[in-house]
Amino acid sequence: MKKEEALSLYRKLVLIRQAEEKIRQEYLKDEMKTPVHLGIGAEGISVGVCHCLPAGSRTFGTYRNHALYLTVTGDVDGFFAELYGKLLGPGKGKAGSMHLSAPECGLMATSAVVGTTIPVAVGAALAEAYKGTSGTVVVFFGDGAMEEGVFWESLNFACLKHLRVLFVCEDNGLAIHAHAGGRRGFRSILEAVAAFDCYHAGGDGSDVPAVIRCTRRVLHRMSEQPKPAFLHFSYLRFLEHVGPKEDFDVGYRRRPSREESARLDPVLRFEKELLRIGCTLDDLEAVRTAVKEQVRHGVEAAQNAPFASPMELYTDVLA
Amino acid sequence: MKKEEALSLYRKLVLIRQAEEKIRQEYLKDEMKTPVHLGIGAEGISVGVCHCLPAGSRTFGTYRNHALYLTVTGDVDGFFAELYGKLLGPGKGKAGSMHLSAPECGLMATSAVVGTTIPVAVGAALAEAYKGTSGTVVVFFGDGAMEEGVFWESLNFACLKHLRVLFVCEDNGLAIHAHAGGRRGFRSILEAVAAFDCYHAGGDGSDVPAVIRCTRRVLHRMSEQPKPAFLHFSYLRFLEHVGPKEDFDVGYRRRPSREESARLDPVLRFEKELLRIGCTLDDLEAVRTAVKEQVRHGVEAAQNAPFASPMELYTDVLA
Amino acid sequence: MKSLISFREALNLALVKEMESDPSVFVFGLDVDDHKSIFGSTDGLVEKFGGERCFGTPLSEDAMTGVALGAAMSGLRPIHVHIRADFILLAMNQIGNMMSNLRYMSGGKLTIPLVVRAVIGRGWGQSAQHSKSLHGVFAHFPGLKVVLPTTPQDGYSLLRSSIRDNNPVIFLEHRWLYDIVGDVDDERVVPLGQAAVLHEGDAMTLVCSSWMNVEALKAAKVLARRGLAVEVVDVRTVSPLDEQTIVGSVKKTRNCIVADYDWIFCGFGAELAALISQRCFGCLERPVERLGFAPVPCPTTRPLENLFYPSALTIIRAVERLFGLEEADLNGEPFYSYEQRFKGPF
Amino acid sequence: MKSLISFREALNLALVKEMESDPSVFVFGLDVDDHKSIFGSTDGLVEKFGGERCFGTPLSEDAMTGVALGAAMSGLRPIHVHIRADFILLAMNQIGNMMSNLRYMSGGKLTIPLVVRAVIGRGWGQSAQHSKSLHGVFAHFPGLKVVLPTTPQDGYSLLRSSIRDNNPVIFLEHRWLYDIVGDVDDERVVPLGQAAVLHEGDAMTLVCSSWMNVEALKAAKVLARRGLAVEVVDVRTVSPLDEQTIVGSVKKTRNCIVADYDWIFCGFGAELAALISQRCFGCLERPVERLGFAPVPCPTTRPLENLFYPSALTIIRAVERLFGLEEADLNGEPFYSYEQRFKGPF
Ligand SMILES: Cc1ncc(C[n+]2csc(CCOP(=O)(O)OP(=O)(O)O)c2C)c(N)n1
Ligand SMILES: Cc1ncc(C[n+]2csc(CCOP(=O)(O)OP(=O)(O)O)c2C)c(N)n1
Ligand SMILES: [Mg+2]
Ligand SMILES: [Mg+2]
Repeated sequence: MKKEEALSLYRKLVLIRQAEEKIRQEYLKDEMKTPVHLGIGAEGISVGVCHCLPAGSRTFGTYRNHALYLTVTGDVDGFFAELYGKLLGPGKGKAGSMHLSAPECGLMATSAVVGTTIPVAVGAALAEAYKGTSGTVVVFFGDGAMEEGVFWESLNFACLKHLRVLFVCEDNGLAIHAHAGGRRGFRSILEAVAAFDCYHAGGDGSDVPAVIRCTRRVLHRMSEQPKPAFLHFSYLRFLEHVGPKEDFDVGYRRRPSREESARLDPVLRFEKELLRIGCTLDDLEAVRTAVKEQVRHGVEAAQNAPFASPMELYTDVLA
Repeated sequence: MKKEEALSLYRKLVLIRQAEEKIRQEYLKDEMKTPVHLGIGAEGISVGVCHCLPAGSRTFGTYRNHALYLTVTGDVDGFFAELYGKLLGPGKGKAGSMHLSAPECGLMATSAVVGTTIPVAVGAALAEAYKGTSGTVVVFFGDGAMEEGVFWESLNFACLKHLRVLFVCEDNGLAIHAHAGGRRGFRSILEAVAAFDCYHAGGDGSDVPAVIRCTRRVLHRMSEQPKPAFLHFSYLRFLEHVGPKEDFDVGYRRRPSREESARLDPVLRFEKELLRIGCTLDDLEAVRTAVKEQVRHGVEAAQNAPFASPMELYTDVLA
Repeated sequence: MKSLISFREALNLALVKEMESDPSVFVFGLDVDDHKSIFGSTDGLVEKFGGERCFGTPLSEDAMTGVALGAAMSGLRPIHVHIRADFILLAMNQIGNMMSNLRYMSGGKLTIPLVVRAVIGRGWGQSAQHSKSLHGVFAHFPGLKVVLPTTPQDGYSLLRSSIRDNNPVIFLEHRWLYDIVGDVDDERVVPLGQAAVLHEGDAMTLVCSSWMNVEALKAAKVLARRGLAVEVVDVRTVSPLDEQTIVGSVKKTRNCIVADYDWIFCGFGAELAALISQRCFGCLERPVERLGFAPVPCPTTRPLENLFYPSALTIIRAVERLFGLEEADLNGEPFYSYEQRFKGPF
Repeated sequence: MKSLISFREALNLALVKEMESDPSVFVFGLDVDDHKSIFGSTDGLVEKFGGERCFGTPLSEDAMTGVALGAAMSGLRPIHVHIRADFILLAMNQIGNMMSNLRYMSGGKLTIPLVVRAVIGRGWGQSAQHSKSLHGVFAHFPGLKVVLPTTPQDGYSLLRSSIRDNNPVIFLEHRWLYDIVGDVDDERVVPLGQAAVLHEGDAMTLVCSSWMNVEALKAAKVLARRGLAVEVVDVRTVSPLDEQTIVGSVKKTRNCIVADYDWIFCGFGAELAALISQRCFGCLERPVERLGFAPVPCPTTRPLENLFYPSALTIIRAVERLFGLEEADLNGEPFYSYEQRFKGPF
């Protein structure tokens, strides 16, 4: 990976991380009146996968969508405006954290009901095939979503129709506080989908270069013979399911060791990679400083921005 | 197989076949005002599977349930009474052909919405585990039901909980007129479920002894280590999806050859087996004659039976 | 061009016209492409427009509804077909949590032009699982439109309007209407949101949905012979609802029976009765009466099924009761009969 | 025994009592067994009764609802819990096509004693996908019972009655009620199907569901200061509905506002208004007024959310409007405020 490319990836990772760390700081002031599902630990997956996508690709996600939104849009101001419920947010404050979208950037929808954007993404991929365009559609979802029937229905249909859709499973082994072992009646995720007519791959979602290699490989195969692909990336959810805090001490899981934390932190890990390919500590510091200012500005602007007027309650229902 | 056992199986097969052939004769008189999904060609699966079940087992099925109902209950009079919409039917005429049940015989429910009894059967199996009883629960469903998300949710949960439930897929390769190839995004049914933590087996559903062997094998394994089992049996649907007629000439599939028909007719095929193990043509004829009288009686009794009184409209809604 | 065609042909014609004029329109769903073609309504579409624009699907109502939504968000105009409205219960999550909300949550950026067609109504012993209408349930969710055509002309015109509408539209077709024949002017546009007065009268307004209009028209004829002129108002669109036409009629007649093709409790009939009671308060000579399904699951056997569904006779008896009239002897009156026209197996 | 406990504790106590007295009662659903224990309502059940009688599940609402049904048909009394009623839309097929019908289709042979518990109501920016009530939708299907408790006593007593009921019961709990504290007599039985008069008055009846009762009681206090005595009737059970208590109150007060915690159109509010308009025809001084959610998806941002939900203030203004009174100056009036009591993140 070239330095420039790597630094631009780093910038995205840092932006997401700092934005979410800022939320952690600000959240307890009770001004962001929206549930926040933070993705600290998961940033590498959105950043890595989206890095590989051809222009014009479209994405779908879940309520745990901050990383995806910031990766795809880079729109810090809009992001915070929505979290603060302000008119200038992408959903005018109607959406909140769980429903961020930016159709103009290809981020079509995210949803707070688990699994629900999966078939919608497949429909978007069907539209590409229908129109004879060859845009790629990507849908990100948690491991828990695979337990919903709609996942299997969607996978089946996409495979049947050879659609150009990437199913990206962000596997933290948890659904809220429930471990995978208490939810899965199958041996492993990749084995469970193995009989479906799509490409399969997976790896460590904390390792950005690995995510990129893996995604590139399946995208290449998809371009040779269109078929869906199923990507499985594991990661550690560093924080509680929803909210700004850690929760290693409440009893359902143990705190990772220092080494584990370092290995599973996609930002720290990518910093090592950056240094390995010749970036300097100053390079990294420069990125962090620039992002910090961006985030500070976003929060401040959002805090000072106006709410939607009462009449906005009634708009945007029907076209 | 002993002669006696074989003849009792034969009696069931013949009962189902003759009952359905009788429906075919009578149906166009428009007195049975209920949609009939005939199972001619499928009899071997219900008869074979149910033959292996320990006493106290419970079953669930679909709208294509005549074979199952007659196998489990032997109740010809109730069967026809329900088809004619009469009070003495198991559902007082409220159920009709698509919803036959006989909880007192363990046939808990059948349903006209595809896939819907699958989770209910799993719930019944959960109840066995909960109560510490070890009854087996069997759910019969068509191949189309596997496309419904609820199948996967149910399979996953049953495997997770190691429930004693038998999933029996009656695969005629058709969902109404849609062929499997236009509906399945996976390689084969048994491969698609292979990663789930259950026993898997399958075979030719037209071959009763084979169905029995296969079922016995998985039941044996289930008794050694409780887990669900998935059984896959293929068969030929000789008639149209719903209604009394053949439909090989309407264009979506070809008529089977004489040899295919003979091979895929579970009754004819089992007759050969009977002769092989020493039954005489007279033995078979005797069964057929007795059954014929039973069916004639059932139809006549049903035709002459009373309908439910108007007040019955309002009963049985709430307990 | 005007022609005398059946409701099923009218639906088919609407599909053909829209598919001809707009390549983004396509039809999909279980069995839309087989030789039975959803009781004939999708007949010939595969031949005319190819398998990409008319195709069957796996049995996956939930995902297929999401697929329709995703395609609609991508600039297409999908028409997703269910041979029975009951099966839409499998897709309520996509409908009530996604389809109805995504535009709002995107701050108006997403547009969702799609139609969910489904068949409702009696058939051949349809039973509790093949007999729901659900229009009140759908209409309860802001963000959806709900249409119930009655005449072949409305079947045609409202389906075209629904396809052209830029919102999710649930379009419910009564099975018995399929065989009804009527004049259809293929240039006639009927916008969503307008009720129609099918029969004029000044004694009583019957506000009806779907098949209940057919029964009401028959009742109107019978009652006319006794000098009672009842007005039949076909709501046509449940949401948005044409309050003005409905309220206008009731203000004129000062009497109202709501005859909805659904269960009464918490249904569309309740909405109509509540609305009319409020808006016509002081004008009403007597309370608004509601007719609908019996408050039980639909039984299969014909004698009970006949009691389950309201009919022209139910309406006539209700009118007589409300006006304190003696029950007319209607033996020998030729009511719409199922028996002669409709056969099994479905 | 009487004690002063919160609604969440009351629910928990009801579960404990029923699980103690009947080994066939069990609780399952997503997150019932974790440390957050459905906002505390399932707290301690695993410890007390073991993981077989209180367990989490995969994310599979449709199948888990079928599992509850199958277990109920097998002689158990499952309680299936959803942390949000919105997710039940995934299970509407099992609810509306199976659970509500199986007894009928079996000719009365099957009995289906189960409870579906779900949380409704405002939280911390719950949005369009975490804010539905759906009680009118459920109540529309014959064969289901629907319960919406308001007070801790009713949370306790009605949950016990629901568990003991031999039918499928949908039991909906408002999120804000969880923190409300009240006297609970653990021997008090409240059967399903009885409304309660929470506050007596003769000027106007407010018929309310769930949280709207809290708002109505506040409104009643404020209005009392102006000499207006409004009666607050808590429906408690949507289906079966206690028509007698409701109608009796309105006949007395001759004025009625229906304040339902749901959308108005085709909802339970419509049923109440239709019913009252019919049964109290001639007694009403003015039309029945309906209050409920704004006819839009629920927005996330607080200022719009405050407009989306009806409140004590909405009720007061409606009463003033109906009686032609001037708007009281309510600045400084301490209304129930969210801001001080409820925090994120959920
Ligand atoms: C259909 C549905 N059921 C339940 C919930 C409640 N819920 C919210 S997040 C969640 C866990 C989902 O886990 P997973 O898909 O792995 O995503 P993660 O939160 O781990 O990113 C649950 C159960 C929901 N939002 N939607
Ligand atoms: C959920 C649902 N969707 C659609 C239908 C309409 N339908 C009835 S039978 C059937 C085909 C089912 O095929 P399969 O499960 O293979 O059973 P088979 O009829 O072949 O026995 C369909 C689509 C239905 N009854 N239920
Ligand atoms: Mg997870
Ligand atoms: Mg089949």
